[in-house]
Amino acid sequence: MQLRYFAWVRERIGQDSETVDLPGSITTVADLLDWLAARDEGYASAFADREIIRVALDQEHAEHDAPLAGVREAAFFPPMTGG
Amino acid sequence: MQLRYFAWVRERIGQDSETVDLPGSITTVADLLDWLAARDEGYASAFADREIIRVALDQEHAEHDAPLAGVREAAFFPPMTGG
Amino acid sequence: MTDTSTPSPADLAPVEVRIQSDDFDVAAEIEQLRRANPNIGAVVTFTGLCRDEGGRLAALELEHYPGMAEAEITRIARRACERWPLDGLTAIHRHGRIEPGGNIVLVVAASRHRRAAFEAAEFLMDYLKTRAPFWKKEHLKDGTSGNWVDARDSDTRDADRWKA
Amino acid sequence: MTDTSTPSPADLAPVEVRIQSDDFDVAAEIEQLRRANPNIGAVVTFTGLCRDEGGRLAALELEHYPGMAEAEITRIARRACERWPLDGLTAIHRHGRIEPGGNIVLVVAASRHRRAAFEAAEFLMDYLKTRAPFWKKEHLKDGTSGNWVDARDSDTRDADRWKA
Repeated sequence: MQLRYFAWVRERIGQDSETVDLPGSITTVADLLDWLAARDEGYASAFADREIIRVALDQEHAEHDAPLAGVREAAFFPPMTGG
Repeated sequence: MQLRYFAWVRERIGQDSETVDLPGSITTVADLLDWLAARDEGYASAFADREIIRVALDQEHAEHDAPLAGVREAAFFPPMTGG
Repeated sequence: MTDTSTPSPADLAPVEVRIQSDDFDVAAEIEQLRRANPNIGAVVTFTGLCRDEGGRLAALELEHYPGMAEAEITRIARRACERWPLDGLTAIHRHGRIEPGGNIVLVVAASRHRRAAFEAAEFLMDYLKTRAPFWKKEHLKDGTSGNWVDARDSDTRDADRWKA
Repeated sequence: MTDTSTPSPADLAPVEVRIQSDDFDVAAEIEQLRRANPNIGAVVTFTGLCRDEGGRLAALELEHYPGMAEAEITRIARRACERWPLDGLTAIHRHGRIEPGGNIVLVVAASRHRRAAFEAAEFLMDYLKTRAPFWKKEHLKDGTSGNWVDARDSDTRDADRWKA
């Protein structure tokens, strides 16, 4: 699965994208966030305030309980401030 | 007093302005409308549907019961359709 | 808006009102408000155009009450400036003969905040529709001089929305 | 709006969405919608500008999610076209470095009716603020790279107004 990071999530993780092979136990967005946050301090800091993290699956907004089956690209970012 | 007419009020009366000397008995807008409507068929037709006629006294919107004391210019016209 | 403080006249946004037969230039009017204030975050414009009414209409003829037209729109614009935190408010209304596709009226509202700019522009248009002394007569393509356009009840309802 | 009929896709207004680093021209965008339809009576534009924040700000840097930004704004614009009787709807959002006074976002809504044009433009802006994947970082005049701009609760409330 392709992962993409934006704004301060990207800065804290230190890269804007990566490709990962997910263990079979990771079935929802929340699972994926837990799995990533356990990786190192950068990820932990990016996802420390889990509530605030917004998610898009294949470029559409999704909730943290959304399933990952069939998803090619998941993106994580802070609340948007465009406009 | 200077009187001014606009749109179909002007067309029915046949002129866009005139100066009148009002009898002392004419003290409100409604009195003035009655007095004008009694003049001839044109005025009668202009002011037939009295309810719909809008009034401005010295270039500010006014109601039909407004007093005429001190007024220099009174204008009569249909509901506005600008914008 | 729930702003309870009444700003002093000196704090109020500059109001520009013009009644003219000449056309106007939306971009130039926006630019003028922007140049005057580097802290504007939002500019809303409304342009009212002459519709072709399904191809029937040759032109509209706009009659107005000189003097009162400018005074009344200025009164409405000042009220908008008291009600919303604006940085500038411009209203231009044309008179005379206007053909389909032509400009009739322009409102430009500038503010730090987008809600204020939207609401002030809509308020000004709603009141202008029902209170500014202009009247439209239709000239049709078949050569007849059509009717005076009737005022619409929906315009009165739109204006009544703003009564607090 | 209390319109209960759902227009078929073919009846819906043309939607134009662009994500670009280049500046845009409000007058040209208005002109494009006008030319396409001679029965437009009302055009509302919203321009969002970079404020100077009391002189502190050197520039904003706008990051976006390419692909999703265009897709999401298009989804919001299509929803606006289903909800209001529009004749055209354009949204342009810039990315990259933007200095105070510069343009950030433009919405143009055209309709037969002014209420529809106002409401659609405001709806599109409210949803764009909370759903379009853009993020602003401040660069300050004192040379420091400032913070990422925080999302505002008032923007979420503004968007929530439109939930029927």
